[in-house]
Amino acid sequence: MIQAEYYNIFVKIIDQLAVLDFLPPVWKFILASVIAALVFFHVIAIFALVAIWVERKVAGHIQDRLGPMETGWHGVLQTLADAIKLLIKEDIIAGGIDRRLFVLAPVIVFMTALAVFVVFPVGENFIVSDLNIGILYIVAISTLVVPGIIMAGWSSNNKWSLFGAMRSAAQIVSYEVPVGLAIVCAVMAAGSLSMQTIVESQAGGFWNWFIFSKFPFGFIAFFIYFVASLAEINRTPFDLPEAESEIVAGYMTEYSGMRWSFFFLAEYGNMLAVGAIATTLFLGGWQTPISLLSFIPGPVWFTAKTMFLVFVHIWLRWTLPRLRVDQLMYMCWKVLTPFAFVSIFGIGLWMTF
Amino acid sequence: MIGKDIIFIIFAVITVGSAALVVFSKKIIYAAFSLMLSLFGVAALFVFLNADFLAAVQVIVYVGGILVLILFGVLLTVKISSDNVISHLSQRIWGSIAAVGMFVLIFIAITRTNWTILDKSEDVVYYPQSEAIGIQLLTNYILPFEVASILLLAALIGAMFLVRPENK
Amino acid sequence: MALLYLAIVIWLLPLFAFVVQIFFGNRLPRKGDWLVVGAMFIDLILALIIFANILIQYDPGYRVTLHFDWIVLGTQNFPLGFALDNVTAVMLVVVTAVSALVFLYSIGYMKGDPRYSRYFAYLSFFAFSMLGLILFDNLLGIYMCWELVGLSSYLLIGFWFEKDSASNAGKKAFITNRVGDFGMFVGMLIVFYVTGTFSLDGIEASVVSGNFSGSILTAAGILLFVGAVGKSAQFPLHVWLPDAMEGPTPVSALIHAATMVVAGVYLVVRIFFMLTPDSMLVIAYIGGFTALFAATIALVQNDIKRVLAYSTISQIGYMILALGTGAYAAGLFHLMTHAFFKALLFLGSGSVIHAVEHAFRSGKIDADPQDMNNMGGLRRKMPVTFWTFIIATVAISGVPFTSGFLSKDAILAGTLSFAGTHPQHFLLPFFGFLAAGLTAFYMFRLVFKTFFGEFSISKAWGYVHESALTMTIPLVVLSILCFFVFYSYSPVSPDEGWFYHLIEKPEQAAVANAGSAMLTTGGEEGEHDSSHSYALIMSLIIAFTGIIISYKTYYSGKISAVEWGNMYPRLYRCMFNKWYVDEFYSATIIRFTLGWSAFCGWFDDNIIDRVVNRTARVTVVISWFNGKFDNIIVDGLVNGIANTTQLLGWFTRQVQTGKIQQYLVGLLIALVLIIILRTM
Amino acid sequence: MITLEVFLTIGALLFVFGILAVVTKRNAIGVLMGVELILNAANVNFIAFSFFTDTGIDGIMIALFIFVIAVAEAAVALAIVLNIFRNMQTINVDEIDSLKK
Repeated sequence: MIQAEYYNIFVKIIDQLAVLDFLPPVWKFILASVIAALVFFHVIAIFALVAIWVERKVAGHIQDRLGPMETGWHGVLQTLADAIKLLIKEDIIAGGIDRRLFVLAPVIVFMTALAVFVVFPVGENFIVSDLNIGILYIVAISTLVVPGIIMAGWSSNNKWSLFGAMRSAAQIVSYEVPVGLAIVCAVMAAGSLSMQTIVESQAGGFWNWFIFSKFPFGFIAFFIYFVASLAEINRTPFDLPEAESEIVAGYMTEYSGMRWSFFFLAEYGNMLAVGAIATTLFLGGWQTPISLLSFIPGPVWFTAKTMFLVFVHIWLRWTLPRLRVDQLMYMCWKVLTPFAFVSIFGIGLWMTF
Repeated sequence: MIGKDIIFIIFAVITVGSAALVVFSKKIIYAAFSLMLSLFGVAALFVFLNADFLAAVQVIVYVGGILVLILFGVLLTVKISSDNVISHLSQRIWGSIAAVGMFVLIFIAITRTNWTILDKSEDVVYYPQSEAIGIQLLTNYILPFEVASILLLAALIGAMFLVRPENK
Repeated sequence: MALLYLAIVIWLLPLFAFVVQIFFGNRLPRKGDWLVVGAMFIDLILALIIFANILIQYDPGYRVTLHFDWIVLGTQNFPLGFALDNVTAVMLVVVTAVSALVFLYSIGYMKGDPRYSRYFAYLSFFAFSMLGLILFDNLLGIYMCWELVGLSSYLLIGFWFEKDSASNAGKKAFITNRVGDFGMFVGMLIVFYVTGTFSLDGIEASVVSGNFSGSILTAAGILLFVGAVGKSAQFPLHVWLPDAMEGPTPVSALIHAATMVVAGVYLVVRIFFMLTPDSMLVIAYIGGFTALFAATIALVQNDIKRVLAYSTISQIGYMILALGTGAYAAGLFHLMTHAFFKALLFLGSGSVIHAVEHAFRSGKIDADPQDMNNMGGLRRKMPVTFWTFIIATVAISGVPFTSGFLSKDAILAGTLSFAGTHPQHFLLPFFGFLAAGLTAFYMFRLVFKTFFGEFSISKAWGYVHESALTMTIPLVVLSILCFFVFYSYSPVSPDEGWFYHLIEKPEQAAVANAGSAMLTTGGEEGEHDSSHSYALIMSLIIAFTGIIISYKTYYSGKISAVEWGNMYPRLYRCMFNKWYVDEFYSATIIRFTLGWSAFCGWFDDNIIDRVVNRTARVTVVISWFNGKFDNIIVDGLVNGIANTTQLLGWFTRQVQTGKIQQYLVGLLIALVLIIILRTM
Repeated sequence: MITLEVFLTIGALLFVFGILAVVTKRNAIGVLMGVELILNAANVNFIAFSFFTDTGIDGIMIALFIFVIAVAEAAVALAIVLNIFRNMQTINVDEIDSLKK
């Protein structure tokens, strides 16, 4: 297989298990892929459990109240209780709904959130598959979410859902432009599309991270990526597609129970993914900020940086008001995109001279 | 290597099967989503041909771009309970005759031609293509590259001109 | 190498200031003048650092270059490159110093102008273009900056475009320059055709190797010089410069006296290595003639700025003359000294005009503030302006202990020694010496008419006052630079100074290859022989003669200028009307163009239209016959056929449904059938 | 199994289905989908040739340019479809027969 050339930590682990020697390599590969998928599914699920609790607590404290306090110590079990409630809820499919697409939509949306985890360089030797087109793969996979959302919105046979889906699709497609341009900045600076190479080219201290090393263009690119990625995953202040006060809950209106929780998981998976991408591209991935701290292993740094960015997401959600549609488009085309071009130009000059 | 063949056959069947669904589905929205699957399958086939960069671009451009455009077109022009999209019977019969005839001809051409094929033994060295593509784009293909960018600009302006509101 | 990068920083800083200024100028505090002026002063400091390094190294052969590919079209590569050598370093200091002072002066001069910020943006843009012109060591780069300089000059001349005369002057400057630029462009094409490169090093290599020689080299040299003629306002393309005085006075000082107009001289310096004896002669004669020609016009003008403009033309003629006779260093030296004292003269005149205009406006008097007849006695009200002006006048007149004396003397010595080796060219030193005397005369005429005597309109006298500090500081600084000590230890000879040590005459391979003894012994070497002392004494005599006559005429009144004018009325009128060059152009070129278009119009109206009308008449007659034939014979036939066709068409029309899909199916089936039939 | 002929056959099938979609769909957008399938068939062939024969990277480059053309075509075609919809209130190609006149 093509992937055999690439370093794959799960394949390596399975190769070392003598019990499985009877399997031909391809089956080992498939087994490794299944295990990887399961692992990351659980990573997302557990992250969502924790992040929802954190989000509620942070929201509470920002608004000067306590947040969930009843279930468990300081409400730690609250999300778990909610999750169990969602799992055992009745699966409602309303009349007039296009059943096939309605069922398929959450699967596609969640799949895209899961599939990007394949190329995240968690640590120096910890990556499922270091594709040589890594970052392009992420961009490609994350575009698949748009048909999924349109599918959900259309199949619900509900005008609020359709509006939400159209808004969401327009927003994601528009903001792909600044996201792509900001990614190009990092790719130019690293000279490679591979995630692991991008991280390795930022080695040697925090001043080599692209956010600082190509000052100020790296910082502009990071800022553009961060803002635009917020819009791409429909987080506040860009959460127009699911603006409760305007169009109920957007494309998720008709969903409930398990299917709704898939959308929800996808949202938290995307938060994690976006934070991880920003960490990889601009914050040096698993690299230590100063060599003094190099005894701390790479995965810890990676997780810490990602979690910090996720915390900023949550922080912003409870700080900023929602934008109007025209402000959203103005932001994308007249602010972020021109500045992204400026920073591409600047980094190009930097790399040339 | 049988495993690789199995995966290949799965993707080939997905590609061709959903292309067939594009043609035969009654609802235009199903056709659109089948098209998505077919395009995705083509991208997977590109991976088998050592064109992984192109596979990613295929997904970005077709699924993220063209398909979304088509979906928007569908949503903007067709009512949700859309009517039958298949044309008259005679048109279908004559069309099928033409298409089958074309396929038979092409298939005969494929099997009869004596292709000169490079030696593709099992241990082909795969190398990243993105760099080679970039170099080609800025050297041998610089003129087509520029022309393509002008074409895109022209198409952009043309499309905007076509859909702008009539009343000033 | 570090110095060269510094030089590139110098080049780019004004561009940065320009970009910021043009977009955000009006929103900055003080409308952004501090940004532009500050950038220029930083430039000046950087240029001085470079210059200090050059002085420390004290190496005549110093030269660093930086080359990079600019455009690659297939196999044809167009590289660009920068070079830093002693000439460049000196030019950098001259340009940045004059620019910085003029920028500072402009703050006071342009105060309250409605387009204040744009003015500074243009100034910055000009500085960027001029510095680029200096730094490129590539004809293509020089040409680009050449045009940019022309553009910024156009913008600044026509800065007060509400005035018809200003916008016309801008257009005139642009069009006249275009004539010269066309010559330069053709010259560049010749160079590129023969050598395949625009790089000066590459051209030099092929001149040295002898691949590029003979009459085509002469032609290329002269054509490139035509560009210099246009930009440096040499005869016969000098007509734009006096009109360019419609621009703001600081602009005149910066662009039309000190920097841009000497770009032509700089270009000749840059291409000096490829000049053949013949092209050098052309250059020398044009320069010499212009020096004298412009000086005669300056004698009788009354507009203070026009006198200075003609004086500029004349002085640039000197530089060109020096280069043409092979006195390479002398020409460059005069370029530098002239830049400072001519900028000072212009700024001083600007100060005067500013004060007089203010006085006239306050006194509600409608009079031309630039006319010297309306001035007089200003030395009592404007002491700083007066004393600095006097220093510059003394310098330009070639009085000892000034920079002008050093450089002018060197040029005259060069021409004299040239004529010594080539007696048939005796006219060249004659032009030079005569023009020197005239210069002294008209400059002191200007001073006497402006600063001495009584103010002509006493009603406004009370409003005259000295200019603001931002305007007087540059005057003082520039006047200090007019003294000889900055250039040489000896007040009589520049040989002692750093300048002659650093500026080395380039090898003239073409002259050597020509195998002729001509010109090879002229110029530099000659200055060491006796011609130097002759020139010194003669120029002293001539300068003082000019000054004394001027004194007698315009101060003590012993000689009446009016009488002189009446004695030779025709000569006076010729000189006053600038030898009718403008009139000559409008009588010949412009008249011809207008006449030709009028003729074309007439031809169109009368001949072509008549032919067309006649043809139409003939056609009408023929068609009448035709119509009869058509109606009776052809129609009968046609109707018969048509009916048949209609019947057939009714059948075939059933196929055309207007549905593309059906057409497509038909097309495909036909394609399949054709392939089957062909391969069966 | 993975041979040039297989890829060419897949390409031919995609092409034929594209042709079928173009000639049998009543909906203009369906026709557009058929066109996309045809372009993809061409791409599959180009890349298969680029991989199996000694033409180097040229097939991939041409495929890239086909992407560009496909994008331009889709944008303009959809604009035309929307315009037709606005003018005729239908995008049913059976009813759009102004070509007849």
